[in-house]
Amino acid sequence: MPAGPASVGPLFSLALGVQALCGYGMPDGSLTADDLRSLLRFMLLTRGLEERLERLLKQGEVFGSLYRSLGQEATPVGSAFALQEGDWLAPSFRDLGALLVRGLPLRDAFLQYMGRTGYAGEGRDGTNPPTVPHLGLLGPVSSLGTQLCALNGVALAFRMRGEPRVCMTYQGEGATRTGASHEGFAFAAVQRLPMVVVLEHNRWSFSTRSSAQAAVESWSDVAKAYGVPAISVDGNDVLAVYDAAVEAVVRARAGGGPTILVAETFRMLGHAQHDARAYVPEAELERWRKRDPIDGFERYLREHDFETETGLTALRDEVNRELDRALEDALAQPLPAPADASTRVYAEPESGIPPWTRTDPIGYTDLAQRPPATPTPGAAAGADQSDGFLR
Amino acid sequence: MPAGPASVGPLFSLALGVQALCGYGMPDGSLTADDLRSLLRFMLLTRGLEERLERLLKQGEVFGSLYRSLGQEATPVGSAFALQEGDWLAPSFRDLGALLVRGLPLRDAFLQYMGRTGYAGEGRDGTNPPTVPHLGLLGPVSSLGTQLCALNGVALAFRMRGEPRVCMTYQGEGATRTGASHEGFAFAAVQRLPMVVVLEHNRWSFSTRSSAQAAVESWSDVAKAYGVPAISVDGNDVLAVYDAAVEAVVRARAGGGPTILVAETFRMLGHAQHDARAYVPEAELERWRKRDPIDGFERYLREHDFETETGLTALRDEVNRELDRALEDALAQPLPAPADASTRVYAEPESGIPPWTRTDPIGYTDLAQRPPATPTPGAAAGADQSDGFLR
Amino acid sequence: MTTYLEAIREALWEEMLADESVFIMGEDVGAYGGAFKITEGFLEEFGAGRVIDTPISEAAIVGAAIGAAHMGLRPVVEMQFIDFIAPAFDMIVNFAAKVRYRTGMGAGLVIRGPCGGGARAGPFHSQNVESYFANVAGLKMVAPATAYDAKGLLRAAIRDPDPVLYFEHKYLYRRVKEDLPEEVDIMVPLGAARLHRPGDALTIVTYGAMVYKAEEAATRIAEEDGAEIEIIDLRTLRPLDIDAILGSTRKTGRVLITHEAPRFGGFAGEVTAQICEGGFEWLDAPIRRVTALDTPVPYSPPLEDYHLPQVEDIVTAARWLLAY
Amino acid sequence: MTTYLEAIREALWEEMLADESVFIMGEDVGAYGGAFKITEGFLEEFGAGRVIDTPISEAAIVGAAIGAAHMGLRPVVEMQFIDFIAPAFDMIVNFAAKVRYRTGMGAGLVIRGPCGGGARAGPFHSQNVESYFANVAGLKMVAPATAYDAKGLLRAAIRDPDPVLYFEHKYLYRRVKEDLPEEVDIMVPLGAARLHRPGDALTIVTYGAMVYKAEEAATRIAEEDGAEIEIIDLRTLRPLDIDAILGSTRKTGRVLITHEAPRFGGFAGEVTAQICEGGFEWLDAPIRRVTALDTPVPYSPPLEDYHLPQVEDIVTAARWLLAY
Ligand SMILES: Cc1ncc(C[n+]2csc(CCOP(=O)(O)OP(=O)(O)O)c2C)c(N)n1
Ligand SMILES: Cc1ncc(C[n+]2csc(CCOP(=O)(O)OP(=O)(O)O)c2C)c(N)n1
Ligand SMILES: [Mg+2]
Ligand SMILES: [Mg+2]
Repeated sequence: MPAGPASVGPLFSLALGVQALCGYGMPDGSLTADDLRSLLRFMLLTRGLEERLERLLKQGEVFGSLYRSLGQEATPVGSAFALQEGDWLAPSFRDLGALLVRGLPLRDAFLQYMGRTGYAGEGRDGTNPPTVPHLGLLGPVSSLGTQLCALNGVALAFRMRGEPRVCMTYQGEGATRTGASHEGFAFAAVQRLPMVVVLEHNRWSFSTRSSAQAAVESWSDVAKAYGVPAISVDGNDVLAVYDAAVEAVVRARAGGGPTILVAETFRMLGHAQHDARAYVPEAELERWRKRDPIDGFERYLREHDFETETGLTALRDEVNRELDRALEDALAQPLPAPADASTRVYAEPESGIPPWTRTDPIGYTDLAQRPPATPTPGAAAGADQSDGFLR
Repeated sequence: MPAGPASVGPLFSLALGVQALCGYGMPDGSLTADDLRSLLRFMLLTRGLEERLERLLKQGEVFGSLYRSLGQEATPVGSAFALQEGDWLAPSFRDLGALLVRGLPLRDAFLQYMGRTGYAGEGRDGTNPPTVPHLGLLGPVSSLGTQLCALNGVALAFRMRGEPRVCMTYQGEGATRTGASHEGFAFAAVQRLPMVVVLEHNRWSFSTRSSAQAAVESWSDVAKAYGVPAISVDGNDVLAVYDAAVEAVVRARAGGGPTILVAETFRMLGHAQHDARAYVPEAELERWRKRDPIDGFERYLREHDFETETGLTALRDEVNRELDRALEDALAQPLPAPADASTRVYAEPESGIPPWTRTDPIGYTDLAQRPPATPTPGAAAGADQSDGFLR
Repeated sequence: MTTYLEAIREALWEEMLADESVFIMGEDVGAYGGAFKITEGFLEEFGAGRVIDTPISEAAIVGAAIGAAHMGLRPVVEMQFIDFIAPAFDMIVNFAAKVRYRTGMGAGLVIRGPCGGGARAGPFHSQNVESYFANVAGLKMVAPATAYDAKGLLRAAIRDPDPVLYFEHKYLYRRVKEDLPEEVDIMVPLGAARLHRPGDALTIVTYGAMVYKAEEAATRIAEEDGAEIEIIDLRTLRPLDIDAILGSTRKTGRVLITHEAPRFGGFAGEVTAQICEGGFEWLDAPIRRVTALDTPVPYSPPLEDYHLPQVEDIVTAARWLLAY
Repeated sequence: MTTYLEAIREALWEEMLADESVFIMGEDVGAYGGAFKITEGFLEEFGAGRVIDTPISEAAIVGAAIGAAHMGLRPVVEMQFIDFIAPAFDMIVNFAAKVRYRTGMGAGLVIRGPCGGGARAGPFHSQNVESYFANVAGLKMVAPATAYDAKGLLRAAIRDPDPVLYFEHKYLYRRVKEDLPEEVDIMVPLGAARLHRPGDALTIVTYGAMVYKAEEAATRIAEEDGAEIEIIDLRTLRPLDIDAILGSTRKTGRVLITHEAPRFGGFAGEVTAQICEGGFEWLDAPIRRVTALDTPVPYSPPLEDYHLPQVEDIVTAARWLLAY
């Protein structure tokens, strides 16, 4: 095969290198005490990471805006935890937790949003989560609904190669209104792809109530139009999310086709940093504050004697130390060199001419160095053109 | 209101002029013996019209290709018959019957596909059914699924003006897979627009079986994703289609929002003229041949003594005479003058310069006639620009 | 002082007051007042019937605008970012743009939204999309640089009987402030360029936010080189005011075209071609372009600054042309 | 003799035989063999796993191609008519074109389909869409005129590591017939123009079906005016072979650009701009364009013939240039 797009198969073994950070339960869905701790840890890491990113934004170290998942952390963490090595995941823009579970180094998460160098993103797109082939992470583009369509192709490749690998992706309820989302669901369903779509029903899309996005009674009704099973679950209960995800992942791996996992949750902050969510009734917020996924899971772990308060405090400290260390590493990375902006549009060799303003004024190397004025004549239509302009 | 796009409201009264040809039942859905005859007549007209168009295509009087509705005529005819004056209808490309019911003159139907002058289309787009504002007919563009989105706007206008008018549109089961179709359904549903979507499930989209378009058990499941009611009906039984359409239209007019009417039917010919539909099993065709909507309805009319064989023969002859007369009129119309191609891109006054190849070689009227070389100076940003280049 | 953003808002407000057939559709345009607060307060004033919050369905929004326009209404559609016009591409290019030609029934509607870079917003919230639509007959395109034009062009666009794409540059929203004349009824007809700065040594043809970078470059060159550059702000991209461009070309004999979109296939190509056709004999030097790099718009500040055309680039190119 | 259509078919067939990572996706490409029968027999030979019939979902098809390409496969997507690339615009422009730049992970895929007019197919089955994508960095675009190039360019496109839009002109499918050399392994690299006809009096830059109208015009002018026109068939629109264009410009000093798409915002603008930048001093006359009218493609034969650029138009323009 000619040199082309990175074939990810071979690369994948690299993932072993990050197993330490990467987390997943048993294929059958059983969880050890360590796994429980791990689930909590990933939720704490997600929240701590986002808190730091928010601070960095205010300090001018992160740019544009920032979308937080406060109050929703159980959904990306619990669902991604059901995947195994070799599976692929395409997050939406509010699913950092899922990327951490899949092994995204904290440092790289910082770098992506800080627009710095030293990882795959190289500061090109800090408005979206990163893409990390060797971890099976496909970052989204901003056009909502599209990443499902792209991930379908990954799942298609798995099936064509007879690999028992599964894909998981995320979509807010608002994103399901896009044409791309519909085409993606329909394609996955009719092709019976090994695909799990986590529909994050967090009640709002920007300032729009989910009831204004669709007239459905339950968001699981979306699945009915595609003839695929749906599972509705409390998106703030990490174990419930995990169990549902395992069911879906096992079905997908067994060739049972896609599942839509509807996670009922709530967006506790504004849509993005600039949004004070004045339109969200305080009573509604209060109701959901009581259902914070981290508080709830810590309570569970204590009540069932999986953790002690001291153990939890230790874990929180450890998580904070980890995050601070990663942030330090990230801050040590430089911003990209300006001229790097012109690279990697195409595979090497770069096509097209360099932008004139950065080379000589007329945009070409000296005309004297140009090819002969009279090009070597090529034959006309139909004849052998091999002596045409081909170069 | 400044001169702008034709406001159709005022124009509509013109429709009265065509009542004679335009057909519809009572708002309550009751049908007189004349209505029954009328329903048969429109199905016969549709079939006869398409047969003639097919002949014209072979004779080179119709161009490109042609999409016939043979075996499906009951669906567009029965559904459109449930509309009242002032309602709007957006057909798909296989719904000529619906346009005839709404009063499209046969002559104009011929002209559209023959690319001749003398009606609104003026030969611009013979690949799609015509648009006739004063009849409330919005022709589709070829991109499947889009006409629902556009018709939503018509329904929105009705609601904004408090007019009790209803919209009806058509979509093949294949078209429902497009993003546009999804966005259109979702928009109509959440806005509770007075919209009836007739989903023509004719088993095939081009060479693709409907089971390969979607993994749904019943196409009425499509409605569940949008939280709107669906009615499934034998699309080859014109009375069943009519009754279902009346239910949907009455609900829409009463402010009950959209309905999806799933018509179960079958495409008896190939997708278009060039398609011999070799991929359709003969047995399947045979099964559906027995269910021809016209044969079936004639049998019904005879058995219930609404019509006698002589009466039916007379009707068929009358229909053929009508069609032949209309075709004669159409054949008397000229093809457009070539230069007409450059008109009506924008509202008058035409914007932009005429294409140079049809004017003087350098593409402009003599430079001498140009405005002064030094334009009257306009002020810089911020100041009053009224003396800038404004002309 | 009125900002560019307030000018857009005023135009919408006044047109909605003047003509009840004008209405607004878009994502979060109602209670929230739009991502950039252009329509803040509109819901209260005009009600949910004329300020319509929609699902995230750009194709459905544009489609609904088309149908409403057919019925004589005057929809103004907001794209939360102009980049999100892409999902509506088919609806715009194949339905809205062609419907009058095909059927005789027009679709007078406006699609407006924030375009352009400099906001560190990355590849999907920074694009300039005019070239995606430049070859589509039936569309008009507008890109105001001043608050005056933002207001006058939007009012004209709303009254225009054909589909108009209205590109407002997010970088200018709050940075551009002007004293708008109270007395005159601000209205800027589509298709007329504006002489932004008179000069005789060189013509710079530009639009949108680049007008200000061109101005900076012109000022520097006036001071340092003593040459006066004429700046033509196109304001409307289609129909193009070729007369204004050729008039200035005849005067200066040197033309520089600058836009924020990438170079290859960018709008400067059309301008260059029309100048060649109509003003070739007046040219004393090659027509030159200053544009963004042929890449997506990168996120990281040093990359974005390098990607976008800068004052320094215009100065370099202008000097090269003046010395030619 | 091999037709243009068979050449496309051969390229697909050979690449699928040579590389099992190559596969086909599209509407009715399987049992039916595609609307124009390009993939007839492929299902039987390569099976449903590599010849995938899809729902009517252009965005989903292109999306799936992107993901599959990320996994190292080489998808070739068929648009039933290239006009229907519009619903996939967002997926192509914002996902496929930008993904390597954003992430370092490429998407080597081909999107091919029948373009162009002359088939009396009306506004939605006759478009030339290259300009919609010309300003989008990250894409490559190909438009073969000969059977040889159709085959060689498609093979190269399939092996290319980046997204390639491959425009095949439906009017040429069965009208172009050539003896393709048995011995050589036909492969035409992207980015290289072809000298279709040598000459010294005038350069015509064109591509696709217009190559033949240009040739007819050149023959007539050779006979009737005794002037030899050089015709450059671009073959690849992006990356553009500017060296070939400038080389010929230097020789003839007169350039005519002709394409089938409308004039305003058409691809000729980019070519004109690059010639101005690189070859201004060699120009003895204005660069001129012969294009379609700035309208949709009308259905009725007299209208379509008037809309499309004709040999007569090229002759008129060429004579005007020669006399200049
Ligand atoms: C096609 C498209 N239109 C508009 C936007 C702007 N936008 C970004 S996020 C968002 C709301 C998304 O809501 P939802 O899908 O429910 O996700 P949530 O924010 O609730 O997690 C909108 C409208 C976009 N990114 N893409
Ligand atoms: C967006 C889009 N893609 C592809 C096509 C080509 N095409 C025209 S009709 C058709 C099949 C339509 O099937 P269906 O919607 O079931 O309608 P039917 O032909 O059965 O009446 C296709 C694929 C198109 N017109 N639009
Ligand atoms: Mg949401
Ligand atoms: Mg069908």
